[in-house]
Amino acid sequence: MSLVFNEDQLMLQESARSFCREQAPVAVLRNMRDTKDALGFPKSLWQSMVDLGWAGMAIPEVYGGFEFGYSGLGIVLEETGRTLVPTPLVSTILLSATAINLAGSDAQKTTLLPAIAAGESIVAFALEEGAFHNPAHVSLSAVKTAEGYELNGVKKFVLDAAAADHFVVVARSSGYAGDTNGISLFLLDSKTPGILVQPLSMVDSRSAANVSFDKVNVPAGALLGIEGAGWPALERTLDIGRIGLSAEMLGSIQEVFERTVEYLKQRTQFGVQIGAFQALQHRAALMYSEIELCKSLVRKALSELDRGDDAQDIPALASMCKAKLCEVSALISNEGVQMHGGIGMTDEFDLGFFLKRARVAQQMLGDVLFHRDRYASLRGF
Amino acid sequence: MSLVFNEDQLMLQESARSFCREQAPVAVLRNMRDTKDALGFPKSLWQSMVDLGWAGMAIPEVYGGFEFGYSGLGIVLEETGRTLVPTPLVSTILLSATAINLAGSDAQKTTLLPAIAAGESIVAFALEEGAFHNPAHVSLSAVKTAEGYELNGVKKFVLDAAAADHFVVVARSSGYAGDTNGISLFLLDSKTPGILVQPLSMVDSRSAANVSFDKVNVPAGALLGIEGAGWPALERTLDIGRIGLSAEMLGSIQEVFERTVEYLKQRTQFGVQIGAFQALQHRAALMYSEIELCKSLVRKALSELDRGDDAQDIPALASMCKAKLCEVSALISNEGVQMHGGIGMTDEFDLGFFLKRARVAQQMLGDVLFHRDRYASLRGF
Amino acid sequence: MTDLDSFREDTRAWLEENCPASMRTPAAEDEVVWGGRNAVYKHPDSRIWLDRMAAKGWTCPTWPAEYGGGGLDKAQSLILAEEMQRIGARPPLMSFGISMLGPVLLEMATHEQKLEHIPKIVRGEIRWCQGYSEPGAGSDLAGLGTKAILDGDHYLINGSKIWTSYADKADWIFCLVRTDFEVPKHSGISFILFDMQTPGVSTKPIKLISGNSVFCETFFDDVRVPARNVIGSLNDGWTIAKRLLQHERTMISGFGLSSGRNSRGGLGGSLEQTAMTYRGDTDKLSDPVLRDQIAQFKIDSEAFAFTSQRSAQEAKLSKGPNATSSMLKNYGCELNKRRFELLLQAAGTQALGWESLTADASDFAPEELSVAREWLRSKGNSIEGGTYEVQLNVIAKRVLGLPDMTTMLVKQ
Amino acid sequence: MTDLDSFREDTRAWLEENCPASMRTPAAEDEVVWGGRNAVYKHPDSRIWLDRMAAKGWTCPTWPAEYGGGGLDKAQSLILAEEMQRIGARPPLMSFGISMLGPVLLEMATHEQKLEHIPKIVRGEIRWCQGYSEPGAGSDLAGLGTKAILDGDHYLINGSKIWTSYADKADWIFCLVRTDFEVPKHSGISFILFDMQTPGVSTKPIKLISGNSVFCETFFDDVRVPARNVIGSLNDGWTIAKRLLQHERTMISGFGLSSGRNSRGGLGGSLEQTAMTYRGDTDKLSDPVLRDQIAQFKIDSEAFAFTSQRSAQEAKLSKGPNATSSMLKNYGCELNKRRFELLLQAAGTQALGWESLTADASDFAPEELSVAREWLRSKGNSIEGGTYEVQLNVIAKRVLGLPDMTTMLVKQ
Repeated sequence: MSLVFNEDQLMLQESARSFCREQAPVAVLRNMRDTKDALGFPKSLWQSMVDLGWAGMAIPEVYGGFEFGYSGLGIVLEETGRTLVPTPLVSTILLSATAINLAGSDAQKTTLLPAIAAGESIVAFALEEGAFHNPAHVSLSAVKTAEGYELNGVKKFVLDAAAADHFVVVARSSGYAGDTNGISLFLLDSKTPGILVQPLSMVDSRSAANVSFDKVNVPAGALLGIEGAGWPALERTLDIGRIGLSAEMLGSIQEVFERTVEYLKQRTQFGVQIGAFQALQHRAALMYSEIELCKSLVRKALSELDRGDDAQDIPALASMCKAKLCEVSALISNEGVQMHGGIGMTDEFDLGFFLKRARVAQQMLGDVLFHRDRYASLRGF
Repeated sequence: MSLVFNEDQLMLQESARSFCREQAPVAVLRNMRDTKDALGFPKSLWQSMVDLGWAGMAIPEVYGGFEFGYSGLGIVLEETGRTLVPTPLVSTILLSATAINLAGSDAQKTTLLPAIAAGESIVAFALEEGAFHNPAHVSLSAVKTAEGYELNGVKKFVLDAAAADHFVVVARSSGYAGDTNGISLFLLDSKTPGILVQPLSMVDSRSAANVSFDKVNVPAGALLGIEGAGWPALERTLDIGRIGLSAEMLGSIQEVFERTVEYLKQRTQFGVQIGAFQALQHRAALMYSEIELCKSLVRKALSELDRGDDAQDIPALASMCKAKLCEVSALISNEGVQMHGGIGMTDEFDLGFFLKRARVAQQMLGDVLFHRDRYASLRGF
Repeated sequence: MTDLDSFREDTRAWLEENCPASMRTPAAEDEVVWGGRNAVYKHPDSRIWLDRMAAKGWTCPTWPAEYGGGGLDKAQSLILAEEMQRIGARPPLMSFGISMLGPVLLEMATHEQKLEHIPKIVRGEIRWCQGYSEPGAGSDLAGLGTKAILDGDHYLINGSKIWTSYADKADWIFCLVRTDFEVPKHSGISFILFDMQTPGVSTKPIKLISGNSVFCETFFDDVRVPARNVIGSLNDGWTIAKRLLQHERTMISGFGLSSGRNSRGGLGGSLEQTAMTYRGDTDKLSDPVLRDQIAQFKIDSEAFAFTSQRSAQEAKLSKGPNATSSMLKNYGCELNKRRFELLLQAAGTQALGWESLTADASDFAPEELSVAREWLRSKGNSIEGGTYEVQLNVIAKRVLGLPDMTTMLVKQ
Repeated sequence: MTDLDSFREDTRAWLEENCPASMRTPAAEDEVVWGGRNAVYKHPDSRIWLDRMAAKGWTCPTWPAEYGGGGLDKAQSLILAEEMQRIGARPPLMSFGISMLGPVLLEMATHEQKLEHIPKIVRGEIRWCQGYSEPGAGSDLAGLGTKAILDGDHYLINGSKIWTSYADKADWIFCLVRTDFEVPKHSGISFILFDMQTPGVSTKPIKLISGNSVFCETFFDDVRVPARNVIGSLNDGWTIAKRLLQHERTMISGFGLSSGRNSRGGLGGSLEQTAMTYRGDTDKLSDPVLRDQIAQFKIDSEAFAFTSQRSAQEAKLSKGPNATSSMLKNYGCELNKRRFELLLQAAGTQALGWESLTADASDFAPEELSVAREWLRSKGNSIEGGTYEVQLNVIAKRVLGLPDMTTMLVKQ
């Protein structure tokens, strides 16, 4: 299996990089923050990305996608990570579209996937209920009614909820928090009565919300997959999300590292470029080494995903990616600020945005300890 | 409470240092190893130390000791750590004498403590039963008989067993491995029938043995303290052992560090002293900082021990010492070899002895993970 | 009864009578009294408390009574501190005048200079800021370019400073300026004091990644300062600057000292309590690896506190700050940074809020928000007051005696 | 059926017929075949296996058939490796001739030189050692002082080398010597080959902290070597040396590659299995913090293996070793060191034995003893073949393009 990009992939990388540098530099996120934009991403910018095919990259052709594969989507995510572009790529494309594609009926797919690929629909993924990623620990209840189900409970930290026209909701139809049995997925209109979206202001200036479900009645057709058996699709969805998020983190990490190395070459102190100081050189060399490992993991996981039904070891690869990327993301974001000195501490400089985003991305979909623990279990120890 | 040495302590440090440098350099341990000495320490050397009062330093005056306090004993241990002197200080003085003093009857104390202080008796401490320190996990059984007790079981990694005339044995008189209730201490003659000492060859070239007890019958008077209630005395004994061992480790750490800094100043490469290379400088500075913390912990714990009945927080201090010293000992022993380059890898050079001793000392009486876990429990989390 | 016993008795009685009950609780961040011409007393009692303490000179207990200080000896000042701690009394005044400038003035200034400045520091009448770093200079402090040119009995000062803490709120500045341009860079620097209201002085706050702006850029445009405001010998300012940096390091290393305590960090309880609370644990923290990391952190914090004690004891024996100040500064800062990283892990996404959008803080509690802000702020600890890297250089060279490659380079 | 398919079929059949059953198991350390004049074949079948493979040139599958190699292309050699792996066949021959000298000779030597040396490497007839480091030189390889002075058609060589692996068992040496004393140190070095039986060559094993002696000091006292034994241009040996060091790094980084596998490290099972066995655990390792550390180690090992693959794929695209070799060498070595430290933790005091004193190894099992020895040996990984520090310098300067302070110094 190839871990280096082919011609097509190199072209995609090149075009995504130019697009992000030119159309979506860090200034875009800064502006969203400073204007306290409610949506969370610039609509026209997202439409341009949709026009480039980014929304449909991993959606099957029959549902309006382009089937360019997860490697392609990963390349795009890496580039958006380099300039911290706020997009619904994680919420809608990586998580919700994947869940619909894996678990949905043909009708559900036909209704939503083409709309997603065309940029007409934003679907938020409502999973977490506490301050830590804990997918089996769902307790939002789905109780069967005459017409369908009634949902009651609260979801926290739901990405892009403000912009969403639909939600994928992870609910419990039987059993107790912690059980993997009894988890059901629902796909519902965000305007369904009883849903209250309470926006959050997070350090990374991306859009998230707490969403409460108070006697929310949905028809039987809102069920995504089989009642009580949502776990396998949820797990795979999350693994794809973790790998994609790792790709985004990889982009941010590389950007911070490259900016830092550049700064080491330019900045002089005591009459020499600070990059000539061996202690900084060695720290830079160690960071470089760790980043090379991150690259390999992300590429390996993405290309494994693209083998479709032959894909192997996805859960372990996803946990390896997320664990390692969390670790290196913490390292690089801290070293980036430290090596830049005072200027890195100023809001005027972009570095702080990367530091803030790093910690949110580290928590999202499981932190380093969660994934090392999961990896150890998957490897039988 | 003073964390700096007073005049008396400085004099003791000075005299202990000269003695070890002159009478007991690393060459002594090397010679023990190369001649495969069965006893584990040079008898005449030990007698010289006894003559200096080292054996009686922490033994009450009424039992023939000098009551110079644990700070004094710690100073001596630190200096023996600097040249890796093989002595029964840990086995006999720190552990066995302490246990006898804490738990023994007046008769037991009168019989053995003066003999220990005079260098006439070596008492080994038989505790461990597996490859990891686990003091509550005792299963060597002590069953009551008409005349006293019968002991059955195996003790591993017993220090100075070959030279010992007596053993303190940690046994289980009721309950199960893991219970702190039901642990009893015994003090018995090493010649008691049924005891088999099987010497071990360890990487640190110090004396240790596996000792099996096969239907070993001891009189009721061999019981040290109250049957089944040995845990508190055992815990305090071990904590004193851990603090004293930390002092020894502190000496070794400082010695390796100082030799390494000296080497950095002497060795030239590419036309400059390698100590001028900033990456090595920073690593040395970080090591220095960690060693300063180690010093403070060890001194704090030793002087707290010397407050006798007023002593506070000893268990936590013991675990802090051992945890931190294990961590820093690993760091310094590895960096010492790395910074010395090829010469550090040769047996002819002393550094390897420190590396080997470091790992054995790290395991002894609980490794870093054991003590961080214990510390967290003691601090209520 | 010894003299000290009776001093303790008197002090206790005086505090009992004079320390308002409201001043016996920890001060919220916005209640801290910094003094100065535009002093803010959010709590009215804090003014009373300051005035009473200042009248006795107890804002600066060990400074000479001649200059308004308390005139206490070491033992007495310890008793005062203990007695204040006993009732939980707040420090009446926080100021760079007390922690940094004052000790240096007492050591290096003339009698007249002391008479002019010290009493106002003691009474909190003048708030000081520090003009050291310059844009582009960073760790290379001695490479400063702010010029002071003698013009009669005044200096004409031109240039700019950066990272001046609270320059926009300060009344006076203590400042490093270049007074000789012909000599090696460390040799031509002078240490000078002037009023921030002097024409030509302007300030501009710097917004930090934490959203706060405690630092400023400060600009000097033909600022006229009396020549008698130079402290110490002309062109010998570097000596004073180094002395003052030692005091600053000692102050900053205090971050680490308090980082082991339970009361800091925004979230009510200790680090381990926070981790347990957010996980719903009661006896034992359920994440064993985080538990190990917190244990390691706390052990280091306790060991660091013992080391600070030991260092203070050693300094007392040898008189004056000792070689460990660089090590303490660095370790303290790293501990503080570690603490906040662990707090983020302890509280998960709840520690990643930027502001509350709800009236009842049902999204993020104020303590949670302050964790995020203080976490970001903590990243500066290892940059300000001599960077992490510079401190390691100092340890390597001054403490360990390793050879200096930069000197070899500069010699080129 | 494609050509490659039929090649695979033929290869499989040939191996089936020619690889003795005993050669389809992992070789114990003392069963590895190093070849040479005094070759030791502890297992008699290993000689048969070597001869058969050498006859086909498959000890060096991709080397030209003209010099005795297998003449296979990349794809074919991959198939051969896969087919050997499929049946668990041992490598028939280990040698520095194959892994280090051969590739350089093929690239830089004359036809005559290749004809003289390559076939003997392929057949394992000559065992080679490497004469690079010198006492006192360490990382400063180019500062070497061994002299070669031309005397007619011979060089007269005087000096000494250190860290020569297996010099006491080797037949020939490839050696760096100084042939020009008037030029900067990198410029006057030549790369020369000679027989270790030449009069004036002597060796002395160095005992290591692990108790083993794989390295020697090697002394040259008026050793006469034919001038035609110089490889490449006279005084241009540094170019060859650097090339060869890249091959060495690639070989050493293999330590890390195998460190993720289950079969290495002395104790039968994997690292995690060992930790569980010694604790009596069945499903899950009971020490959660050690479990986390092992997970971190294994993730890094797997990521490292993917990185080696990716680097090989990139090298294939760009032809020739690439910039990552320093990084792979270092990371691989650090992984190996971490692995052994974790093994010590996994097995506690049972991994700290030096030798067994009992007939039945009831004190320490042989696997336990080998953990301790290999742990000690692993400390050398980051010293040999270019130290950890030198590799980081190389990454910083060559890969990241950071400026070189030592050059500034040397320019003085």
